[in-house]
Amino acid sequence: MITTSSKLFYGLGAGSLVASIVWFIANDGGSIGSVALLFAAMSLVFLGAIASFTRDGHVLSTDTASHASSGAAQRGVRNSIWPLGTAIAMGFVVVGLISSPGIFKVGIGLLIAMLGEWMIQNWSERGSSDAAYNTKIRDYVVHPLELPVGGALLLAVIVLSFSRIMLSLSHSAGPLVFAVAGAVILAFGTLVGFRRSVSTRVIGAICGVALTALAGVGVATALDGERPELTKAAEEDHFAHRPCGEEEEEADENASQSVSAKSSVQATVILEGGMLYAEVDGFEGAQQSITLQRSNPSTILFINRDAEPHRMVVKYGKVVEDLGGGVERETELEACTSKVEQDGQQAVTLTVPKPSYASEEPFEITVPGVEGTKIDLVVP
Amino acid sequence: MAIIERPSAEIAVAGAAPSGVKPSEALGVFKRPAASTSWKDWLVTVDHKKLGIMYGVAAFFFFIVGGVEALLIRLQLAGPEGKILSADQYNQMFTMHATTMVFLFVMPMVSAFANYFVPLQIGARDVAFPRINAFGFWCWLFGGIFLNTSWFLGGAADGGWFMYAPNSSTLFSPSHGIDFWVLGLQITGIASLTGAINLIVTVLNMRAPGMKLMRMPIFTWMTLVVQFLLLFAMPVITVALFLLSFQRSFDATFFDVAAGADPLLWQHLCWIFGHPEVYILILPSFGIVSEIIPVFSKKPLFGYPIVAMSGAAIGFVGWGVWAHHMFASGLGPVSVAVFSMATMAIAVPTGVKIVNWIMTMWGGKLSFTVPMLFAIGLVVQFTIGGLSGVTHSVAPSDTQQTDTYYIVAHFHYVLFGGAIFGLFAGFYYWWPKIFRKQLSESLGKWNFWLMVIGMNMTFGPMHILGLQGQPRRMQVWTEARAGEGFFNIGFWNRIASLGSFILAVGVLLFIINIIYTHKSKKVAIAPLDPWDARSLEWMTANPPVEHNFDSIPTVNNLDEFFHRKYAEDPNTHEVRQVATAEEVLAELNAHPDEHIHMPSRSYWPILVSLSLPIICYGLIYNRLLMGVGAAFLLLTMFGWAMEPSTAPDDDFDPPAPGEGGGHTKELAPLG
Amino acid sequence: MNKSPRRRIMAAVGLMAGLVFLAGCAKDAPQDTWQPAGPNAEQIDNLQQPVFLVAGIVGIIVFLAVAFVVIRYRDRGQSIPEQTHGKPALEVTLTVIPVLILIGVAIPTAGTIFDLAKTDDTEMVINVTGQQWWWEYDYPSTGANAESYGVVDPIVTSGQLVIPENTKVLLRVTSRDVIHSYWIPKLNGKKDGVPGRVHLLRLEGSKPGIYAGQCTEFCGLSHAYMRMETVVLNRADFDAWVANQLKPYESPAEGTLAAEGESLFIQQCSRCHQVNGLTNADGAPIIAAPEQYMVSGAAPNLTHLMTRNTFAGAAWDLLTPECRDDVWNANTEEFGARYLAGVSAECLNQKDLREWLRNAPEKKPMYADPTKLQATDGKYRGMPALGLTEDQIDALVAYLLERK
Amino acid sequence: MADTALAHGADHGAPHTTTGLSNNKLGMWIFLGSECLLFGGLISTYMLYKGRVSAGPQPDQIYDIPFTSVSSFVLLMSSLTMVLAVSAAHRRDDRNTNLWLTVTALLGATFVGGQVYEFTAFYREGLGFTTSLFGSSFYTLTGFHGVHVTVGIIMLMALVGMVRRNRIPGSKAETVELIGLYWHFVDIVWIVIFTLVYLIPS
Repeated sequence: MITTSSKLFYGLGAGSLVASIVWFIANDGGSIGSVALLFAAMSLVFLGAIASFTRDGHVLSTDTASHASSGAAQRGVRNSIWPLGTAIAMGFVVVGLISSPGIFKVGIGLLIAMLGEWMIQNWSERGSSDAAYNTKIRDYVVHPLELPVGGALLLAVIVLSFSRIMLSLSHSAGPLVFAVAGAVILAFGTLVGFRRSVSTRVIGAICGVALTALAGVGVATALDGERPELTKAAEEDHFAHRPCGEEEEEADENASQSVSAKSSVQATVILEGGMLYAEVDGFEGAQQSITLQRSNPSTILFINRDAEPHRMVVKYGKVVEDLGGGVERETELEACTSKVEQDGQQAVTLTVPKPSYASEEPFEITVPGVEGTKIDLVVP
Repeated sequence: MAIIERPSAEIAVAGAAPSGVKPSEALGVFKRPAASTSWKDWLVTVDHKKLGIMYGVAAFFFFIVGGVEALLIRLQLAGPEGKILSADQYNQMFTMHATTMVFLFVMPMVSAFANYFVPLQIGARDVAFPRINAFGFWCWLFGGIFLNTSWFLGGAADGGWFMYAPNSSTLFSPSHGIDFWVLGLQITGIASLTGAINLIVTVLNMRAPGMKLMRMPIFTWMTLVVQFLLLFAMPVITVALFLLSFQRSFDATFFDVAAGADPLLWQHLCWIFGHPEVYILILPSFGIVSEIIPVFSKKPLFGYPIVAMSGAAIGFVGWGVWAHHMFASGLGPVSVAVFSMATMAIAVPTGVKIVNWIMTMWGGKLSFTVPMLFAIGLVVQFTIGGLSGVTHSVAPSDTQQTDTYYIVAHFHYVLFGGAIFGLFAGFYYWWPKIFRKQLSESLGKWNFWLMVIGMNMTFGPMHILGLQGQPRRMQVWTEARAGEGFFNIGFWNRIASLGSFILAVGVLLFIINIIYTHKSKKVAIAPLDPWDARSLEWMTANPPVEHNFDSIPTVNNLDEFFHRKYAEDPNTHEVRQVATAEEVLAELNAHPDEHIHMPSRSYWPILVSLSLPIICYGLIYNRLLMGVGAAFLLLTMFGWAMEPSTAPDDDFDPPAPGEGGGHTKELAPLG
Repeated sequence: MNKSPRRRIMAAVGLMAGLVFLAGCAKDAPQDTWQPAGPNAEQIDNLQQPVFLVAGIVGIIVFLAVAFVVIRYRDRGQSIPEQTHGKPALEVTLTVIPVLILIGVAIPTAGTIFDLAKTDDTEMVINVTGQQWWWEYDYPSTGANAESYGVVDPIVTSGQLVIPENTKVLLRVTSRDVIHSYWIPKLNGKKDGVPGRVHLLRLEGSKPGIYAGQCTEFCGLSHAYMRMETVVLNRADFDAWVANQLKPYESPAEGTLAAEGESLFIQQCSRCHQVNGLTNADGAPIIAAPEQYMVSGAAPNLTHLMTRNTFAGAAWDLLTPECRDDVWNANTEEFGARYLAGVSAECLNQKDLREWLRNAPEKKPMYADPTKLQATDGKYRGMPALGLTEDQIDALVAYLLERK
Repeated sequence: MADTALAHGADHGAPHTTTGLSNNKLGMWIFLGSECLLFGGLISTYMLYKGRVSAGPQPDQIYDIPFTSVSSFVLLMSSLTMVLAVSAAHRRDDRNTNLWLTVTALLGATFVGGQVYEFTAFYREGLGFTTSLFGSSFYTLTGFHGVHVTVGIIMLMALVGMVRRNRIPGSKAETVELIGLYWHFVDIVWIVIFTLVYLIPS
């Protein structure tokens, strides 16, 4: 039904929508203004819908009979937690204003939710003299929002708390705790499933306590921080630069054997019997020189036939950056695989910015630890 | 008989409301929608026939959009160094022409026919999931509109409908066009997937008694095959589109060659979807033609089981030929050889169909009505398209032809000369069933001939253009390289452009025919069975009532309706009429079923699908808007989940004797 | 109504026949796929001609069948026919026939596929790299290239690929940005240049001449302007061409317009365009830095621009139409000499070259508007407008004319 | 979400169908068939790209197999509890139906919590969504699976609510069974992912 006040909202909403479109066209696709106006339109339509929904708050304006029976006059007012919720939300807002914008935003969201609930409850309590009926119509209106949002929040609390706890535990304790958590849930289910005498209330209480405990521990561990290894790993970022010398590193045992799935590489470099040679599509036989195009992302596959693990290193000159004020920084350009076990293979993709004849250092492919063998890289 | 479709006004909100409060008043505006004849009913309907009509109307609108795009392309190429469109606009134009014609015209037009006629042909009262059906339609429509709003928001997608990586990444296509394209296709993809599940379940599960699989009309058969193709093809393109949108929106590296990516991944995903898609477009038209040719030959379809099974075979083998789109993409010779052979293999079941259509007409009693003309047009033109297809299943030959106008000619013969001619045959054939009036035959013939001439003039010369080396997707051609002589590349380009406008006039005549038929007082209401048809959809009122059949027919034969009208002497094979269509229908309706419950209308399908474009606009412009859309989605899905598909039993009026379902006010609880 | 189906069928048959006939009519289309000029294209042609023939015959049989049915069985008031559902024997026969035809097509197809993929008889290897919207060719200085053909240093060129006559050349096709496709219809089918991958394409020309082609994989804005030509020279001419490409750089004489052009080139053009041998005032070689300005990280090498007949992705000729005809229509003996003569001042296509230098993006659609390059961090795709004055253009043209 | 046209006459309590399977169940099976292809596409992408690490860690440098094994086991156990829920629903035992549905949802939530932990840990160790092809395809594949589990949990929670309020249209046992089908499917997909992604060396 289109009520008086909803007309206003709908009208404004439609106006904003038109304005949004006009803005878009006028500003040649400029988005910010029109998105803002679109928001306004949506909010206004939403308000209009609420006004329609609640019939401007006049539940029974047309029903003279129920006015006469004064059902609506005797309000079945119930206890309400919404004023309290609103107060808490306001607290959040104030705290947020002082401390952090995050809390402020949470507060604003909470405030809107609480005021909305409060409003709907007020509306429902003017529905009739029958409290049960009023609850019913309240639920009818808010459940579609309350239940999914509540469910999503519940899920988020469990998932987030649990993952925070896991993050703070040590690497070895993690799986253990995880297993214990699963087992506890299962055991709880089995227990309750077979002992039918346990009352719903008790189960609910246990679940509530468990949930609160989980959330509490989650918050505590989140504040406490993640386990030291992780913070350290994040700081050091030890995968940012792959070592290109003879250093040992772990976990190369199965170095990317799937790379062979990649067909049509620029070249395949093979280390066999202490010699390095290349196979290049289109050229017959072993090559000691590879021609790559400048600025072209090129993939080179390395296959190690040697018993020892080795890595391939490609050196392709250096870049000089002008850092301003006459200061220059030279960076050696090199790319390398990680160490590859016997018969393992791994690819590197590199882009050579400058031609090889412009460089003083030779462009070449080598294997650290295997001397006297190399492949020349020609970049015309 | 009582057809009960509407809940009564007497029921309260699950329990007694206080006296004096009518629930309908207390609950605000969100009531379950009631039956009505106003435009609002079209928004909330779950009736497969109304949804079919809406699919058809909207798809035809997009046909005109795509057609205008095509005409602009031909205008640009009518002369050397065309100046009508800039390079950028041209690229958008051919991208959107293909996208519109494939995803927004042929596929939904097929959905239109399938929605309307599959339940009728198998003797069902609706599809298996009516609300999901409505949801699918709205998803498709909103997806299509969303896709086309890109024209006004900084330009449409410009990467070609195949959208090869890495040309589709933000580096090479910085406008939002491809974002709109990706997200729009995701939304319409939901429609295809839900539609596929819905129709498969309908066909498998809701057939009338005696309607064995091998008694189903071929159109239903082809629809079933196509829905299985969709079911398995849509998730593949969904994955590809997700990868692309993650790349464009969240900087994922899937197609970033500098990080080691392989651009052929996109091509494989695209064509694993794309090739079955070709059969998705053409098989329903094969189905339509297989309905029409027997009717106007007065003979059953020749080799019915072979036609049905060859459709299924095409569906299977169609999965093994995708790489024939990639013969020049650098596959190894072994793969090329294998896919080349598989492609030749698929020509066999396709050829079988053509043979069977001709054999159906052989020895028949042929009447050349407009639907029949379009059907024969399909047979001839599809043969040309099929044979040119065989020439590029020969992979070495294809390396000369691919990405030239020869391919454009080939697939327009298949898709325009085939699929669209089939759809037009369907329009003329089923128009009287849907809209009660028969389209004018004389205007229809003009329509047909202009389309035949226009189509062959447009796409015929493209064979020559392609063989003489004119590549596709060229914004301009130049006189300098058009060759010498009068019949050079320039000449054939001009002919093709001229033909395209003749074709457009042909399509325009169809629209004029519709207007004439429905505005003119001279055109009478069509008889119940104007074509002397053979299948169940004609055994209904004109147009069909909401519940389709007053009583569900029991099926004893292929071509059940024909067999109820005619009897064949077992010895002399003489066929004579034993009943008129009216008599058959009257007999069927003599003992109507009691208590037919039709699914109730619902707001939720349109509301849920409305949230999807909001989320997508949010993804492109503002993540906050995405949140709003997601909240809206959550809310509406909750509403949907809480709403029973059919208002429960005690919501219904007791049968009103003799009234047949009065116009009662309704109410069903929302929460 | 009686006549119409017959007319229609006649029209269809006539059209099909006409197609075949008229396809032969348009002679001299530069990219005609039915006029092979090398063994690879010939092999494809020998395979496809019979296939076209068979397809045509099958088509005509189908049309005749339809025509017959339509005329013979139209409704003349005959009684309703027998409701027959088919004849299994006939159906099987009509299924087996196409199967047999297709097997006949499939066997030679498979043979040709593997033949065309052979690489073990290669005599010369050339790298072909596509980018928006031109092709770069580099001749590696290894193996047979160096030993038999004198390519002792890598040669980098673009626009026109030059190959020796009757030589099995293997192209290693790749791309720097999006997917392109290399296609010289008279020499072989097409092969995509896919970034990150190397695809092999055989090319062999049996007669000296210029063979046109075009990029056939949609590659963005200027796809229509991405062309290429392959020039086949006899062995002696090819050796001369190689020697010329490896010739050291000569600066223009002091005080000439070309010398002015050289300094302008160093200021304006050498950021992206390499001219081998060009040096700074202090004698240090100038290395172009297209990787800083271009998305593809490359721009055509202009060292020997005027030995080529085309520019801007082979979209325009460097020769005036008359001079171009002289080269294109030269007979086999004279062709090499005329091609090697390069572009002289009289023959230079001043109009297109000057338009290009004046405002390249206006002539060929490119992403070169500096205000619209946020998505590429300010890098261009294609040549930007340099805002040169007419005098500067004069100087540049004079300089470029000496790049032979 | 169940949706049926009662199209075959008066007997709308158990609508007659041609195959004997209910429309909803047949629909769910067909939907899961389609889902197979979705995960097939994602798994193929991962298999193609898992070795392509031009920057950041390689798979076997960060995978924590013991942890993932435990979380896989937890998810497997949830299939067991789902079976118990379905069997309780067939016995028309609302209390235990709800109980086992809740336990299934909790186990699922634990799994998702584990996945959030795993993602965070990998991110800290240097594997971002945009770091390498391995990163992009790993997060996309496992993320899609995680979203499927989450959707399943939401369906389970909604189901608990609907069972409590008797809001399920049609047969309660069948609705539980339908969600169960979905849940088992998601579990099976995880077994495939766990094997192909984690166990088989890169």
